Amino acid sequence: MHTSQLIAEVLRVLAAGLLLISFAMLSGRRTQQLITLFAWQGVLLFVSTCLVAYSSGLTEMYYSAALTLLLKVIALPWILNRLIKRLGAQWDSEQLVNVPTTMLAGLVLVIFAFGLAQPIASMATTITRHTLGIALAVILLAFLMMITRRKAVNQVIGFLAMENGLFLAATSATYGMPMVIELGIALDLLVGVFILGIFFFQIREQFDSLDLHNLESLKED
Amino acid sequence: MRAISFFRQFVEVVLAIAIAPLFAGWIAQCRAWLQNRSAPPLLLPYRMLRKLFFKDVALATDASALFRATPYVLFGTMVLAAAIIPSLVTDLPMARVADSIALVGLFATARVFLSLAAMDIGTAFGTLGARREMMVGFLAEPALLMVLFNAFLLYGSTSLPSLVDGYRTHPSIIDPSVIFAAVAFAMVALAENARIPIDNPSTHLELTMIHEAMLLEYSARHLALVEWASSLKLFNYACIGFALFLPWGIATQGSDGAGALLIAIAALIGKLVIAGAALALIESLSAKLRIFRAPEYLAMAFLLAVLGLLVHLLLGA
Amino acid sequence: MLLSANHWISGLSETLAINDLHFMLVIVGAWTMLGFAGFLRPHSIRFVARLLFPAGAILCLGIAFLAGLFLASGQAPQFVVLPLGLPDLPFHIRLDVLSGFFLLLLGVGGAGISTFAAGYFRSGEGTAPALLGLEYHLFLASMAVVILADDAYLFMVAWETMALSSYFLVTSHHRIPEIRRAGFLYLIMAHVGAVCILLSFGVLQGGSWQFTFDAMRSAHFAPFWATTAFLLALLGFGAKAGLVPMHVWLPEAHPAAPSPVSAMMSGLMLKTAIYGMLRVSFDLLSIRFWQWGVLLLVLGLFSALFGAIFAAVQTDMKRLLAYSSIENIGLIFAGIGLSILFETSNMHLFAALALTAALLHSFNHALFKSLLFLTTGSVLHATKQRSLGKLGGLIRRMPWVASLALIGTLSIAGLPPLNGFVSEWLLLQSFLFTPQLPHAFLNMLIPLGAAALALAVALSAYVMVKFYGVIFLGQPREPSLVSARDANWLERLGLIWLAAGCILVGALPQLVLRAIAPVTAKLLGDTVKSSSTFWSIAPIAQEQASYSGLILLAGILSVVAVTFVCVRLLAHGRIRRTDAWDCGYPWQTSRMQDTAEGFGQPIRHLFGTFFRMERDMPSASDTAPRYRIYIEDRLWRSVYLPIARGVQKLSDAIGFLQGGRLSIYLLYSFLTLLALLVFVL
Amino acid sequence: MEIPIVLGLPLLGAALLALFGARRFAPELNAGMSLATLIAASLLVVRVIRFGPMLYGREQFFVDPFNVFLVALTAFVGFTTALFSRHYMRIEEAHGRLNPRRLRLYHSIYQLFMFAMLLALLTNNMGLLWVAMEAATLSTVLLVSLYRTRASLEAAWKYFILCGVGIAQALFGTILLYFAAEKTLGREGMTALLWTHLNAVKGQLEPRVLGLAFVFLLVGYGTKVGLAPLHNWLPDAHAEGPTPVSAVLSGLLLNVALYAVIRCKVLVEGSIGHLLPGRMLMTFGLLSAVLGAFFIWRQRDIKRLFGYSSIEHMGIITFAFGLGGPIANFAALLHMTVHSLTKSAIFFTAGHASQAAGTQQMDGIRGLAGISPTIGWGLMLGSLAILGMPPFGVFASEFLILTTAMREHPWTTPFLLIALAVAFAGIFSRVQTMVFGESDAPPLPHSPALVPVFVHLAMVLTLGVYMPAALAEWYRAAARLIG
Repeated sequence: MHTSQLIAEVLRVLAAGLLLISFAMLSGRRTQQLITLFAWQGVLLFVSTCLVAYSSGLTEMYYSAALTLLLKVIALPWILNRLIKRLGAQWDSEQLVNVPTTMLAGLVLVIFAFGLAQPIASMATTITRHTLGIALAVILLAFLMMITRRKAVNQVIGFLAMENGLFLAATSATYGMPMVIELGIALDLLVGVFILGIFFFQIREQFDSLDLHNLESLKED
Repeated sequence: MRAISFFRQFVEVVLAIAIAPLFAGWIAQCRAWLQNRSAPPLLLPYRMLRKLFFKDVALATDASALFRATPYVLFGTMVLAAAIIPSLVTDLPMARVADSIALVGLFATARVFLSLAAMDIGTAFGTLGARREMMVGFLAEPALLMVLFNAFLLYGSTSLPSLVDGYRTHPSIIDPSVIFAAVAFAMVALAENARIPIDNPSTHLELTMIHEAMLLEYSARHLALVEWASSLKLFNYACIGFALFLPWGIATQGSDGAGALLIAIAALIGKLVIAGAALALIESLSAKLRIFRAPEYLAMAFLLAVLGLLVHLLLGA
Repeated sequence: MLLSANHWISGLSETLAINDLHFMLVIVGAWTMLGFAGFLRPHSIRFVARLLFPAGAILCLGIAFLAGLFLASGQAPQFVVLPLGLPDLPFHIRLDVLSGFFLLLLGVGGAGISTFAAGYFRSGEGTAPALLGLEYHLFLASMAVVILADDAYLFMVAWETMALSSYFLVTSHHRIPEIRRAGFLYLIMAHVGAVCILLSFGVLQGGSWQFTFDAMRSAHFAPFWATTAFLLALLGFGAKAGLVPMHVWLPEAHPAAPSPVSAMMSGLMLKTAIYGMLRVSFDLLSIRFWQWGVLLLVLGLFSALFGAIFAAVQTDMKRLLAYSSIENIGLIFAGIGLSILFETSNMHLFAALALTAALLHSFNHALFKSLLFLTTGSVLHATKQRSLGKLGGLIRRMPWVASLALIGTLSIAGLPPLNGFVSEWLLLQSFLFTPQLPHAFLNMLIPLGAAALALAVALSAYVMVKFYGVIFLGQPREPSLVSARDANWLERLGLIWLAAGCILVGALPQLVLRAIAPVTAKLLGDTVKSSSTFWSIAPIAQEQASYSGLILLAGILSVVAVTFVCVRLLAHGRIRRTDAWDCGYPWQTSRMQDTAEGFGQPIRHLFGTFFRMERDMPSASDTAPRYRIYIEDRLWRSVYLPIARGVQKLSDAIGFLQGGRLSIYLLYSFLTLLALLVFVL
Repeated sequence: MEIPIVLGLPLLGAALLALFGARRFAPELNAGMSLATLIAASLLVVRVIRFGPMLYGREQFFVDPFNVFLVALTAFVGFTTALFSRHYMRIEEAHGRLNPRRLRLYHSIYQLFMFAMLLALLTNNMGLLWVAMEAATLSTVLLVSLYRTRASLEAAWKYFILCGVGIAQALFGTILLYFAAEKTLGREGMTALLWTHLNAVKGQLEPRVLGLAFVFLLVGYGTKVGLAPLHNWLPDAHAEGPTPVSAVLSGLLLNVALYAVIRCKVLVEGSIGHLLPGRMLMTFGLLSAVLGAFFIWRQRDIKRLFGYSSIEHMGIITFAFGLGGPIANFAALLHMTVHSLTKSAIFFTAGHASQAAGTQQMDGIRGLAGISPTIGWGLMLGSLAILGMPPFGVFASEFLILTTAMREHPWTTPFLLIALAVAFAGIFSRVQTMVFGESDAPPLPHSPALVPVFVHLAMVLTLGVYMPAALAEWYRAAARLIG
């Protein structure tokens, strides 16, 4: 049982890493950098999923780990990078709220998330149960990031980060969802990103910018 | 219902029709005396009527049937009113047909018809008179009703004869509310019969007159009927007053026979003489109000009457 | 003849095992059929108006006849359950004495109005004939169903259908913006009122799916809930009846509608509100607290005064009548309130007296108000004028309408021996014979109420003299009026029917009182004694008060006749036509007559506090001096505009929620999420 | 056997239309496929009526009284909308707002959308339900942005982000649900996400987890229902998308989302009791109804107006579900039906009205009754129906809801009263001026295809005065199911 202890330690570290990356994204300035961070999140997820799979001995977890690797580490970052290169949007990125405030809010959120997840985590039998709080925190942080960003691309990245959080939650709470669901989710995600791609270009050709304040004309006046 | 009561009813009505102009004449005479003018003869009203009846009617070109029917309606309603009011006797068959609320209704009918007739020709003064008449009416009528209510609350009936009977059978001590009622009634009576301070029967100064303004277009027999009707109205009011406040001498249910009737007639004439003099006195002493003041005067009467009711409920009951 | 008919009906009923109610449902169905039949030839006014409307009138007579039979025969209530409506809540229909009386009213009034309408509607006016016919007959049918309904759902359905059909009738000239506005105001008030009634039923319901009136009767409520239900019902039905302060729609909608519709709304539809109020407060909620009575009494009397005062200053003939409707509704509500007051202090006889007065007045109002609205319709058609300032002298151009309108005028003014007087007489009686009520201040209230009542009645006489005098008497105020033509024969027939009703009920009120007696007997367990003789009524006791319209009428007529004959015999009948004298003023123009504004002047002078007035006075040097005055209801500014503004403000205020910024939207959902999480934490 | 057909036909249609969507017969093909789906659905209904609830495909799919009538409704409105769009989209193309490529996209996505919704309704698997909802979102995003105008892109973008994020919350909720279920049901056989199984064991599920899960599910799916304050995407999407899309959004998608919420509520209630979820739904419902009403008051764009009206009505339905109990649930289900029928009909007429007037701004629309009686009266009757005027069915449900609310939670009735009154004033004043009055617009060159409108309204009318026994039975059974 020594190894499992070790694995649990590692998993916790990885989870902490994920949280760290989320904070980095929250404060991150450049789109390019955000995408890189997102890719790293994917990597961490992949590793932790593999470990969970190993320790729990569930083969299907390997599949979902592979799926993560394909989708979140390779495919999506690649697509996004091409996108922003094509759109020339890799540099600009600024926030609505200044960084320290965001950080502070993020901190509060993390505490809240832990408090929320504590009782549930205690019920979980999985080796990774303590990371449930972190997963929730990642989700909420991604949410916060989406709120504070003004660029369409960055919002999308936030959205994807949220998916990461969900995935983490799934693995940590319940060794992942049934395979069918995993596939469905992945498919939806992929389609979503494609649609986003299409969107970006349309938005660009309509508004010749991805700045969201162009998208504020529909309102009650 | 016995034949005798129908007979008395008949006597009463005929008497009313007969002596109403005389009453008017008497008041005119008293006024003349009080204003030390030389008085017109007492029977002048009758002569006037006779003269008018035999003149030709000069009718406005576009006078409608309503205009021509009105004098008869006026006269009819007043005669009916006279039949309801116990001026001589109390067992009146007609009193069962219409109680005193209906009596007020009859007066209202007369007023409405007169006003409509006044508007019919479409002259400036006719319409003006009609408006003022209705204005007086819509305040005087409720006041009169309230006065009557007061009596009703005392004797628990809306038919005047049974009021009188009730009073005669157990002459209660004067109820405090009666005083209010009496004052209110006097005010209403003055207003309703186009007397000073509301109106001046003997003026033809157009801008101040009410009643006369409505009669401007009437002539000959129509005028005669209208005048007769208005004198009947005055007489009726007087009799209502007697019935409500000094019902002595009126022949009540039990007492039939010629004697009672004669006493009643005598009493009535006596009361009329006094009332006429009093009326003349009031008229001579008071000045005519501006037409805008009239509503206030009437509102006062109305309030007094209502006050009487409240007083009755507070103290009486 | 009536007896034979009765036998025939009863025989038929026994053979077919059907009763009056079935016949009535057939009639309701037939109305609907008539309505749709119009679409066979949608644009032919001859087919729709001249054929279908008279048929509808005959059906009205039928339903009145059936209701009369039912009331006369004193049968037990009759039930029918239709396989329609919601599951577990089929349409319950019930005919009892209360509904019987109101159906009688509906039939009698509707017959006259439909006959008139047959002659009234011209082609090329507003809505297509077929649509008009459909709306009209649906309106009739829905009113009948409202009265017959025996469960909350059917009642509400019929109630709203009534509102809807009448709305479309009101807006049949929808190209005029004012009419659209009036219709909108009407419908929104009706809808809010309906929701209030619905909520009242929600309180009254007997439990799950228990929406039948029987279930409500048997249910028990705490005083608080009973009062809540009562107040909600008062709100709802008061809004429909035009009780102040829920009256604002009425003077807008009635004038906007075509005259037969105004007649129908004012004469009949308002009565369904009375019916509803009685049904809920007397039948379902078997009255509980004297406070309800006081509330109704005060509201009613205030409405009466309010209506009369505003009617007196109107310059539009239909608005004037609309306000007079408010007044009459006020009187009816006062009667109901008085009845509740007495009933709760265990004076059943007086309660019955007051209720009788209220019901009789409803009946009379149905007659004379419809009559007057219809005459305004004829005037409108003949002159294209609604403003009193442009009318006058029509008695010479339209003798029929004028003479029939005179009857209506006299009876609405409450003059003996017509019907208006009888109901007001009864109402005064019930005020008058108030014995000592348990509560001291109620005793004070009663005389004040009587005073207000008397004032309102006297004012209505004033109003009606203005109405009749300005429209029909005097000189025509516009040259165009000379070409005015009298009503056609169908219109006359309708008017005659209603006018005859006014005279008949005035002369022989006991005809209606007999129909009312079972109602009061059922609701209050006591009835007024209509006296032994058929010609006179003595509600309490012969020696206390009695009245005989018949003899009074005969008396007046005979005295008039005798006088006439005497004058003709003793004197002569010579007449010389000349110009009007008028104190010898040389020029008589129609502008010299008193105008409607002028006639209202004393009232404005007296009750100035009630109005918001804006005058523009002509200056002395005006070449064409015009005096204009705008009268406005204070309540409108003090109650309704603030509400509208409040809603406007709120909806402006919440605009920021939809600010267009995605981040903010995300923030909303984020905060919602957090809030809910905290909530479950 | 019907289930795969019901699901397969739209997929097939999507594929075919992806190929032939640009052809002239594409609209007919679209309508045809929808008709086929409708027929299949009605067969399914017949089967369910005969043999009662059924499971299919290793329990992955199931039909019970609750979803069967929604399936029928979805297929029906899908079909009528396809009929309507046949004509409408041709006119749009004639006006040059669309080109054949877009039409191809439109047609195939339309079928895909139908498939997604039917899948969401028919699946027994909460995870699959989530996937279907996400798919529905993605497809409608493309439909909303069909015109490629700035406004439509913006609307679609907001729709995508908001609902995407919402859906993500729902996924977390689903995960929590699975987490709770897995304890009692275990991982084997993937039964832990099957609603039927969950429903069977809902008593034993861990309350705290389910409470948490319900919050996420409610926020997630509630966003798609358009509950305030999660509603912001709804008016934009309704106003900027093509009219048929607005019709199916209001008429179907909101219903399906609400269906998902209620499915979850049933499970959660079994574990943590009625109080908490009930109160949450009631609060959301009241808030949406009132906010929706006040937003209605201030609208200028006809489709936005009715979009907000959808928010209001969804609020009322949610409130009714929150009340719970046989009557309120019955009323809520009835209201779902009549609302989707009426609202889609209204959008049809509104679309034609704005085509006739050449603008969606209500100030520009006048005297429709004069231009084209069918449009005018269709709009008038539709609005009266949606405003709860009897004898339309909306009144029936509102009657039951209000009376029940009055009986069980009297404090809520003032809010409902305000909401109804304000909405009435807001909508009717606009509709009146649009339908009545003079108009300077020329009479329509093409006669509007409004058969669907009057079919819908006729059905709503019938539901108001007469409800077929079978339908009532469904409603009752469904109401019992929801508890």
